[in-house]
Amino acid sequence: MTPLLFVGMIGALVALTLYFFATKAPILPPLISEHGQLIDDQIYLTLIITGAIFAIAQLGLAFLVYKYRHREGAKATYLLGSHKLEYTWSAATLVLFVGLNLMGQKVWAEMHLNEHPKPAIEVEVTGLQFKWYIRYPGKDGVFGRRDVNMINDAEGNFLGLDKTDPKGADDIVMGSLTVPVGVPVVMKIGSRDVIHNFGVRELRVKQDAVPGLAVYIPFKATQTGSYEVACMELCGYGHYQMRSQLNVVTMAEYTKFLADNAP
Amino acid sequence: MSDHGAGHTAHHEFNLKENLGNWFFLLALTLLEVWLAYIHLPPVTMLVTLLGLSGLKAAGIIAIFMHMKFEKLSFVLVVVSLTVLTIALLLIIVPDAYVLQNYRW
Amino acid sequence: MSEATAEKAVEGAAPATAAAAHAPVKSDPWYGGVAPFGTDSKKFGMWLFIMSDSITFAAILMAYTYMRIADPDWPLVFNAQSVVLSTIMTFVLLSSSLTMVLGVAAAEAGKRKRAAAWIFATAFGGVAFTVIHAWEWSHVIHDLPEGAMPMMWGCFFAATGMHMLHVTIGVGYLVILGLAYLSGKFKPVDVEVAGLYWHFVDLVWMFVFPLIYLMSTDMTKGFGH
Amino acid sequence: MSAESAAEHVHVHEPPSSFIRRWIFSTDHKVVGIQYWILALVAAFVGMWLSVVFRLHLANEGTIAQLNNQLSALAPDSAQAQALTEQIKALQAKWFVLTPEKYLSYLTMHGTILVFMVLTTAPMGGFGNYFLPIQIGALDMAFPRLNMLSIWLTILSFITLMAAFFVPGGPPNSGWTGYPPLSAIPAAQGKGYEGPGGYGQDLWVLSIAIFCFASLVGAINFIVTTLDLRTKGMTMLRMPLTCWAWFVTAILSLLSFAVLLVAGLLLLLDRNAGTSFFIPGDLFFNKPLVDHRGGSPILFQHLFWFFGHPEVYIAIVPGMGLVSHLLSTFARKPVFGYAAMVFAIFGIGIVGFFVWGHHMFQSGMSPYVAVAFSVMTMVVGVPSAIKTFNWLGTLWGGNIRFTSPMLYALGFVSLFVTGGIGGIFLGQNAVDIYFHDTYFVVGHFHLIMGVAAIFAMFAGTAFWFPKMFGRMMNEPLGKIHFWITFAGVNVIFITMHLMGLEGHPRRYSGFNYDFLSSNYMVTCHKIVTHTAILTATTQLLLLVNIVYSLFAGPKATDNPWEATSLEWAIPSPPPFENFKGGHVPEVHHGPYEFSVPGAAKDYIMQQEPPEARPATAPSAH
Repeated sequence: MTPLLFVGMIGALVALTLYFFATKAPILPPLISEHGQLIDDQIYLTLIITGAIFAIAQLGLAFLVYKYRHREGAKATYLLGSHKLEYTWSAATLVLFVGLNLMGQKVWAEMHLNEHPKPAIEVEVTGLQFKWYIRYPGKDGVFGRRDVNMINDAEGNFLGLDKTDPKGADDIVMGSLTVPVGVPVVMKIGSRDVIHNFGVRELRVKQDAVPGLAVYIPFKATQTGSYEVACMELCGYGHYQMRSQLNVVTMAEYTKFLADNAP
Repeated sequence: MSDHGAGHTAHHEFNLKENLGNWFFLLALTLLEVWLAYIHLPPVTMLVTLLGLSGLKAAGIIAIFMHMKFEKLSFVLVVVSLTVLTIALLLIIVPDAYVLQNYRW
Repeated sequence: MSEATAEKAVEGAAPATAAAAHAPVKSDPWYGGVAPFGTDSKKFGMWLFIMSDSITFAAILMAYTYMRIADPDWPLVFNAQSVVLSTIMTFVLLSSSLTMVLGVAAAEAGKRKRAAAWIFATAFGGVAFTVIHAWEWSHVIHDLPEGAMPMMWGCFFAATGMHMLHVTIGVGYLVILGLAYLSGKFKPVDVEVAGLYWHFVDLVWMFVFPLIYLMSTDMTKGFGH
Repeated sequence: MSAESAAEHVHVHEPPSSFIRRWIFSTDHKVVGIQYWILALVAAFVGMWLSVVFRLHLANEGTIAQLNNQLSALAPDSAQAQALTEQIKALQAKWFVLTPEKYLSYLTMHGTILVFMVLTTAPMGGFGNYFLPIQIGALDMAFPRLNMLSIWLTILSFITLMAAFFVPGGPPNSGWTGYPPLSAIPAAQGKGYEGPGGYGQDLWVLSIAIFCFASLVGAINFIVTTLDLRTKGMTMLRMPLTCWAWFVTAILSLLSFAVLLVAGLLLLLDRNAGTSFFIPGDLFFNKPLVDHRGGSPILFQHLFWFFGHPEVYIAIVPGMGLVSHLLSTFARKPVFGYAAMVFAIFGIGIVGFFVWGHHMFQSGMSPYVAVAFSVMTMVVGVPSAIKTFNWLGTLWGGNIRFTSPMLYALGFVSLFVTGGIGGIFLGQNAVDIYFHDTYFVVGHFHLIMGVAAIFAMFAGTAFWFPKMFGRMMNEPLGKIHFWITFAGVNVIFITMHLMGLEGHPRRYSGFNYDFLSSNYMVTCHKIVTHTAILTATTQLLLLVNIVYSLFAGPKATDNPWEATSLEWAIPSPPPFENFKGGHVPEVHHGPYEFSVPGAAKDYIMQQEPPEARPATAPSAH
């Protein structure tokens, strides 16, 4: 009775899990970035491999439990192990896991190790409790000076822009991120208070905004539309409210957006 | 109830000369270190030299004052290598310090 | 499974360990019944504590190193006077290690009173170190600006404070040890174990002193404030 | 130490006559073990209760989100809309709607209590303290007084942690990882924060610092005991795998808690002494400005995870040892590849020290280092796979007895596989870009480090209860508890994996995003909550079973499971001195001599004379 129940339980576990993962295809939210394709490929590959491992290991367990259940007069085999088998499966898992990992390094290199594409649109993303502010360098392409002493939330100077700096005169600060489609963008991500995390599901981008540290993340959007930006790192009681928007627009709309919002 | 612990400690003769010598050795190295502070060395050279000298001093203390040279080799290897390896592991955070240096917000 | 396959499986099985081929040898220190390292359990325990504690200190010093690398404009805050002072402190600590060694030797030779005297001398060295250090601290604290302290001083207080905590605990330990050993409650091995701790405190200072003081000294500043 | 050779050294102490010295401030490792076990049991129920409370909150938030979605589709002043608004208000007024601060506080306390007070104490301090000395043939731990110190420091640590509920400001809300600056600056913690405070966070740090010290003391004790106090014939390779697991766990604790102590200490200094290790300059919360500068939040993460990753193994490795032991005992078969199992435990322990960075791929740390950490993480998969394969190998050709401890152990294997597979995703730095800090992570670590380790504790309780208390536990109750819990946790945490695939972020107390308030997500949340309540309630069965069996369970024989290790060679419950008169038998056999061909019965206990094992049988140890 018990072994049968166990087999049933494991069978249900495997069947239901595989069913839910398989029928949710495409499993991930729609993809809107170029590098995201590599991430998705890696996820799907991992999913297939691990799915197979999962099914084989669980069903193997269930099979063994059922096959070798206690029966009257049965006797266990005195079996100490097998070096040959152990070496084989150790080597196999090593090659499989490390190989799988190395396959994913391409996209990592693209995002973090390689030179970022140039020319690219540079934006500065600042997290604060519990909002995101995005700064565009404006026409001159240079960000103006910031000073923490000049921060004044009441006047809307959330980032502490130095109004006297001529380079900053044309800077645009927005509550959401608007980028043109098909053009490389480099975000400079940082924070004003605690650690936040700039995450856009569809973009396959997620990066901690660490106070005191600037992290540069490149991406190239491939589809226009509006997407949600979530904070993915616990940043205080309002963590769950810290939402913003990513608008991917055509180049023409982007130019218009910059012109409309220019100070 | 430590009395059902190990049998006996490996006994060794106390050697006054050796211990005094070690003390002088440690003092001399200390003075050498202080002298190094007076002549100006580039920071990295200074750091490496100081750490090397301190390592020597530590070895003197461990081997003679702490009687490590009278312990079994297996014991020495286990204690020292495990500690040194774990401390060395902490060095992985050094590249991060350079990241912080180069990418200030 | 039939009898035949069972036997086959057994034959195919490799011996599980090297030990399988040879039965355990009774004279092997790892056979059981004796401490394999031939070290007293208490000493072994103290060594393990020292391993862990040295990692604690290493982590503090590593945090300091990290801060230092991250900040290219690290201030060189100490002057010649601080170096002289800390050199004296080093001398005191090193000498107290020597007295501790003598104490351990006297204890092992069974000279109870002499051992206790050396132990108290060691504790006195510890007290002297703490007093000089506390004097230095009070000056530093006095000169600190209002509010949060500069990073250099944070590192200074964390590293030397942790060390001073160890010295203070060590002094208490030594006093208890001296009294208990004098009254016959403790054995020579207990003195040796305490000695290990004390030498370790000394050893840590051998890293704190150059890394905190000597690496942050500007000798051109000379004496005085 | 065997009786023959060292009889003159054996001091058999009488048990202390006073109740307090015997059962409360006791140096007896068995009492300390039971104290740890009770502490873990209490802490587990507190932690579980917190999780039920915030799961209820999430289900309720989900309902509200769904109603809000319906509401937005209606005309604002229609009758329907008004009814809906009323309904939402009524729901919000219910007691289990937490404020966001409370939600995060409960979350933080849930994590801290379970990780430190349950997963770290029960397998190691509980079962380890009780059974390590007996299994290796010692009369007590090497340092009984330090052992007592260790449990009482742990209790002090637990009380300190609990005190956080009662101080102004309540428990901390920066998560069990306590990342600064959120945890370092009181002003970051709450809405409308005024003045100093955040005592909850201070107590949290203090509690962890005390816990570090308690664990260090315990670890020293375990290592010395394992190496020095083995009885004659108990060579290292004749120790049961449980002892190996405790040994490796102790080494991990010894080397990793030291670093957590530093993280806690520096955080405490940052909070109270004006240093700035983890606080960078130019932070703005409100005027006046934070005047700390120069620190790095990432440094804290490094120090924390340097401990944090080995901690995962501190929680799970004792479980692995126990499960290997149980699979062998109940399959009536030697462990498949005993030496490989030992190497795998060591391998997991060693490699586990090289992988802490995989918690920090998106933290802004050096991306080159991330690649190294990622590759090492995959390497951990190898010893884990060896363990899994060898467990299956142990079952192969066995004669499996389905007792409740065996069921828990089988459940552990299944959960270990399911949970471990999530690790293959999360360990890849590239894939982690998507999965970082989603429910996928929550599902993964709950399965492998939380529930799997807890199943090992269930197994340990069911297996050793007869020895500890002299009475058998109730089998049907145990089995029912197993089936419901096993099914429940799989539903809960696999659903979380599915939510993670959609990108649901962790630690959200509300559904302020469109994709979070979708029907799919809300339904998932409700499934998780309902299953969690069912599963949590089922744990009462365990409690009932324990209490009932303690008083009314059938009396246990010395060796009810027909196992081989030394604890089954002594009466149940064991006498004060473990082995009658302090005479520890000499060991002549390996730990897993089951079904030896030609032997009289299907198991040979370790202390049986050498002749018990036919010379013709293939040699094991």
